[in-house]
Amino acid sequence: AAVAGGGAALAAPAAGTPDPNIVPVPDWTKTLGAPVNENPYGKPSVFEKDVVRREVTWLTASSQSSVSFTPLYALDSAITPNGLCFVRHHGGQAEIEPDKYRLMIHGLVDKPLVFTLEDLKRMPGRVNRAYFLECAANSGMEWRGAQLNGCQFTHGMIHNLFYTGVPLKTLLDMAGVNPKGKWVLAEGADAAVMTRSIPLEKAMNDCLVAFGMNGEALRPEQGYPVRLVVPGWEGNMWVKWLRRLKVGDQPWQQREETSKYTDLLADGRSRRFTFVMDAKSVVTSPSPQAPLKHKGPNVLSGIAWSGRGTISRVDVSLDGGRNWTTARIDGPAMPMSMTRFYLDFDWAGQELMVQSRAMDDTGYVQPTKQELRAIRGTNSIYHNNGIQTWLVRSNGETENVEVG
Amino acid sequence: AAVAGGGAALAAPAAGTPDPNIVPVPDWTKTLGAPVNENPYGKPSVFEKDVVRREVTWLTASSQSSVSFTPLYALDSAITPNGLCFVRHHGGQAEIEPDKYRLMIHGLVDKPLVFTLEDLKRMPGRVNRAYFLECAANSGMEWRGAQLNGCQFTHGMIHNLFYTGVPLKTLLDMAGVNPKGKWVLAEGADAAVMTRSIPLEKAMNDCLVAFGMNGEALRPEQGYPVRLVVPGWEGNMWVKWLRRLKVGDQPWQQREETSKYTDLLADGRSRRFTFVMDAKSVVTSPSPQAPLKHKGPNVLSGIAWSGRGTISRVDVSLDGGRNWTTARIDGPAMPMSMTRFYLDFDWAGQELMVQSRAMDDTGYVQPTKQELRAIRGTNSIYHNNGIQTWLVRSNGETENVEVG
Amino acid sequence: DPQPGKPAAKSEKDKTDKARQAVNVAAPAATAPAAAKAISLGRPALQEEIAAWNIDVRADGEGLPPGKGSVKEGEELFLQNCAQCHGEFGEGAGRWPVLAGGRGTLKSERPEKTIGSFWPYASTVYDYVHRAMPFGSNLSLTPDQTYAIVAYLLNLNDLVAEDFVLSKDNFPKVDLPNEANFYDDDRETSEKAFWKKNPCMKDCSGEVHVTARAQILNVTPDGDPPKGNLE
Amino acid sequence: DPQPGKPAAKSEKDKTDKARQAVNVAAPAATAPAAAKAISLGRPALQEEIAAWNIDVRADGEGLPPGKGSVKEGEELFLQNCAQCHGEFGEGAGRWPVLAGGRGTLKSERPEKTIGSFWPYASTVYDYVHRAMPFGSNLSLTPDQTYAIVAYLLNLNDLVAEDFVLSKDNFPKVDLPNEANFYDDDRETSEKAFWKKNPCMKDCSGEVHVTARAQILNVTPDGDPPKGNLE
Ligand code: HEC
Ligand code: HEC
Ligand SMILES: [Ca+2]
Ligand SMILES: [Ca+2]
Ligand SMILES: [Ca+2]
Ligand SMILES: [Ca+2]
Ligand SMILES: [Ca+2]
Ligand SMILES: [Ca+2]
Ligand SMILES: [Co+2]
Ligand SMILES: [Co+2]
Repeated sequence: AAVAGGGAALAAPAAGTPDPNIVPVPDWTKTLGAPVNENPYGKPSVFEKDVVRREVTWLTASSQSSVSFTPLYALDSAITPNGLCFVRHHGGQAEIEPDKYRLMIHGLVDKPLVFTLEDLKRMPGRVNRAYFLECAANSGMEWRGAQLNGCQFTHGMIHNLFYTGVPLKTLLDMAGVNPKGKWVLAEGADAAVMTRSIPLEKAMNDCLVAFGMNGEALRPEQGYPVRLVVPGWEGNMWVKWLRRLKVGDQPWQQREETSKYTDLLADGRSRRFTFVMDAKSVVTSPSPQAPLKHKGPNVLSGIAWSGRGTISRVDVSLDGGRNWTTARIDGPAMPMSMTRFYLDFDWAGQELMVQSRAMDDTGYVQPTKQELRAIRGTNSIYHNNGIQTWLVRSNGETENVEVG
Repeated sequence: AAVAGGGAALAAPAAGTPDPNIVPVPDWTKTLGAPVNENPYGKPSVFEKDVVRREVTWLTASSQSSVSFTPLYALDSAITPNGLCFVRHHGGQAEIEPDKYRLMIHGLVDKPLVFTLEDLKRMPGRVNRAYFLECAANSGMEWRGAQLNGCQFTHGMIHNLFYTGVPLKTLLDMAGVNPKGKWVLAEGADAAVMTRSIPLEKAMNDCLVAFGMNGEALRPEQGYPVRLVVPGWEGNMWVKWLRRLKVGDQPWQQREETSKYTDLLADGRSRRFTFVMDAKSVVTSPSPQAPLKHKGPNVLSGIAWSGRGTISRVDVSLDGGRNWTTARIDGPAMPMSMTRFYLDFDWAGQELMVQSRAMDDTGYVQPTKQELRAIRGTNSIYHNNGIQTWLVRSNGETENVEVG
Repeated sequence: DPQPGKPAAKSEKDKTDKARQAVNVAAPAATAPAAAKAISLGRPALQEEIAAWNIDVRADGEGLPPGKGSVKEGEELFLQNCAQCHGEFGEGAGRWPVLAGGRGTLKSERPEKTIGSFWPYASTVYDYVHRAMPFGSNLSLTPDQTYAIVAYLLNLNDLVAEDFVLSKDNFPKVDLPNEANFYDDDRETSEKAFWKKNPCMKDCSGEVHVTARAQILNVTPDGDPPKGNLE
Repeated sequence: DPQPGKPAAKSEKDKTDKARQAVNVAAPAATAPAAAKAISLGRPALQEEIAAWNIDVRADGEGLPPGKGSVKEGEELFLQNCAQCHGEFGEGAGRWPVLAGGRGTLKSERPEKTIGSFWPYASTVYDYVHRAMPFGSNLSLTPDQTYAIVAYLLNLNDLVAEDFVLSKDNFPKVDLPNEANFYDDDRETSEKAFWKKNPCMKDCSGEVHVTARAQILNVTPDGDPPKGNLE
């Protein structure tokens, strides 16, 4: 990568030679452009066509049980645009006609019920809430060492949206939960018939049955017409195409809470029901897909989140964790919602080892990868929230590394 | 429209006849769906294909100087999804290569400057802020009486986004504003070479030079790569494809602040520089494009906003303004940002005259159309923030009416 | 305080500051860097570059280039470049804008707002015609051509004689008749009634009747989705 | 207070409530209606409808349908329906999942997590195979077929003999070897060290060196945009 010297992105044109993008006046200022309704539903600029979700095809045997990652390196703000939310399916994308959608509640309840989509949309108490959804396997490929060269792949199984929906509590109260009820099984209508056991307490607390994201209907790949929202907890529990909720007195020990989403430790034992996503952060720019291009002023941009509450502080290190500076947190910091942070810095062209460290309002501090491995070993797959290091070379190229 | 009686959207199936959408299990639960990366950039469900921007072709002679409206009736939350933000062009959509983009600052400044897009993205102090953008002509067709049958057309020249950008003050400070400087001319690079004069005080206060919306790059129709953000003020001032900022000691009296965007009153005189958008609200559902379909529980949903500050309260009337109930305000109420409100109500099938009335934290109360007309007459075109009435008939059909 | 634009309490100074009357007074952006002048980004603009883009013309004539043009020349140019949309006499073809006439209609039911009847400054005609017209070929007129077309438009509006020649020099003398009828936003005083302490909540009016219905007009586009990129 | 999920102060009761150990304790949603039971939406679910969707099987055997199947029958069914992906002996073809073997590897560098080596409950095999397999034809196996396939998978994992017949009745007796090695989330105690008062800010370590580099592996997809709907 060629790095421009000095502060100016564009050197002043040679004396007396005006910039050809200013003189003469560009064509787009002299020619009528496209009409107002060329795209009744809009799409990004053609110049942004590489800002897309990407699959790592060697990860899985089938693209219908796979993942496509959010291009975090190209995004800003704390909101993820609907077109770029990462996608994880286990049996492909169910395509459900909204009029044929049904949600069933049964098990340890007084009155088993069936709801239509219209029923949900007519339910008193509709809310809108911003929450992050992170797959528990996010950064899972990095347990044994730096592996994928780009935050789209190392951290791109997260998105942050405003959800429109109804508190799950409302529906459970309508069915009347039996005092013996302690867990809820949530089940999807896709070909994986995805299931997860959720503690009743969480279900009654802040879970939502959601039909909207960022103002419009849920996208098909996010569970159209209805998904479960389980704030702060691992993404696999946010069952898409939600068809069934069953109340029981114990967890179901489903495949996604036994074979998967249990955390194998170095001693051969495994943690189960590790629901909450710990505080975590990553610098999205600079990063391998967003290298530094200029000496002088630069904006370091990143995201932080915690399933335990609100991000209270983020520190950034440019020297691999020896020294830290507290970053500027931008915008409203909402609980269990992604938070954007910035550090404005001047770059003289020296090598950088960029890290970020998130803290939440419970006092939790994002650990280093070494600290994590010391407790968990390297076989956990899930819940890798260790501090990420990007090595910025003097030519601006940026690489996923580990330091010690 | 057929209205389902009683509370249930779906009558319980005849005794012993299970719902055909439950028994047998639907195909989408037994057949693998589309792979995870079918759409590297996602799009809405095929079942939502009528949720699009719409043009009113008789409004203007050319679709390159026209408007396409946000389908508010189908949206929820306070955020507008990027694909559905209303579009207003005066010379079509400029298509600017980001590498060729230039921003010039000159006039009464110490150092006239030219910035590239990279310069702006490297600028210290990047922020993300949610603001509504309302065209001053929103509801302009309704001055003389109810005219268009749907909130997409009566109120659809508004959207609300998180903008990523740099405070305009940062750039002006770099250029060094001369003490005589009192106004800033903002100019676009489109074929309308759109211009507006902005008081320096506003420019130095909260305006942003924005390159992102809802997390991704600005959409082409919103000014890619750079637009001006002028919080709380009329949308025409939020110059798209921003190419030039000039500091001067008086306003420029450009066509968009003389021939247009001045408010003709009944006495033949006209107000000018009516920048701020007064508090306003509208019920988005029920509304003509979102009629009532069921008796029993229903959710009334609407939006409120004020260019003067934060929405503090919204009242709803179901009887044409005789009696009011305070609605439930949802989510974070941010200044100069759209706010969602709800009223859960039971409908017995009687005729309703639905209204909403917004209040902001300056104490401003949204006026009735009669109150507005008493002061301004009916020739103002702009700034029609009068209380909207929807007539819901006993068959659920909903119509744009006026009452007295 | 991370919330933008919170309205601050109003001081006396604010109230007397005319330019601020319509301004949503807010705390200065806390995020702007302290020593902003030290940021080494951007580069000096060259005079030639400024000249290429610096096209705005102000009401006091600032920005007008040297040049001149007569009503006669303007007529010819207008017929060639403008009349197909705006009509031979500025009366507007179809739904394209009307540019002349309309004097005395501003208080009527259907005001006709033209350069002659409504616009406050002739400078705006020069600025806008050069900037944005002809629609489809904007920025194509020379200064002399623009002076001539503006002269013709003034003549069409009965504001100058047929032998008038407009130039940078006599431009300041051209006044438009409606200029005095514009005044700065005064909503905070003229509409003070809209700041109400306790809006009525119960039995606020007598019986309410429908007085106007949009359906009768039947001008709303139908519900079919427009053709587009989703198909 | 419109903010969701604010963590509340921890009470003694909370601390002793096992199920809540990993729960982000939050104030009850203020928005839930007071008299929720009165909402007249939805309708009673019919028993037949519940039966059609109520397919989950629990570790204690709840949910198992009547039926049975032998290892022998299972072998045949597995070879027909499963082996093309999972291998004749559950060893996995290509990158498809491995289902058998791996005993004693859990503490190794490359653990092989199979039904025999890792899964805590046999009920999960029944539930999942019926629910989600064969991939592409899920929900197509009868109870007897499913019992048979589960029996075969247990046999492949050396957990039952070749003449074993699995049924609703003997299912509770089937224990998997790794069951005891699972325990509930204990991060709040075992990782208490991550709650730090004052993380180090200055001179926190000696010299720092790069110890691992992703580039060497070269397994990252290239930067080209995937083919898709934007072209
Ligand atoms: C192809 C049609 C077309 C042609 C040719 C055309 N115009 Fe226009 N004119 C328009 C449109 C459309 C607008 C309104 C543009 C907008 O505001 O979006 C307009 C607006 C104007 C206005 C402002 C009207 C107002 O009330 O604010 C003036 C003045 C004007 N044109 C003058 C001219 C002149 C002079 C020419 C020729 C040199 C010209 N036009 C050629 C279509 C045309
Ligand atoms: C076309 C390929 C294919 C066929 C045929 C197939 N499977 Fe699978 N199997 C998969 C895939 C892919 C997964 C992982 C699915 C996921 O989690 O997204 C899987 C997962 C499993 C698992 C869980 C593995 C684990 O470690 O969690 C079991 C058990 C299983 N299959 C058994 C079977 C049985 C029994 C059959 C036949 C009745 C079968 N499979 C047929 C592809 C296949
Ligand atoms: Ca790009
Ligand atoms: Ca629809
Ligand atoms: Ca042109
Ligand atoms: Ca004058
Ligand atoms: Ca199938
Ligand atoms: Ca057992
Ligand atoms: Co977990
Ligand atoms: Co105005």
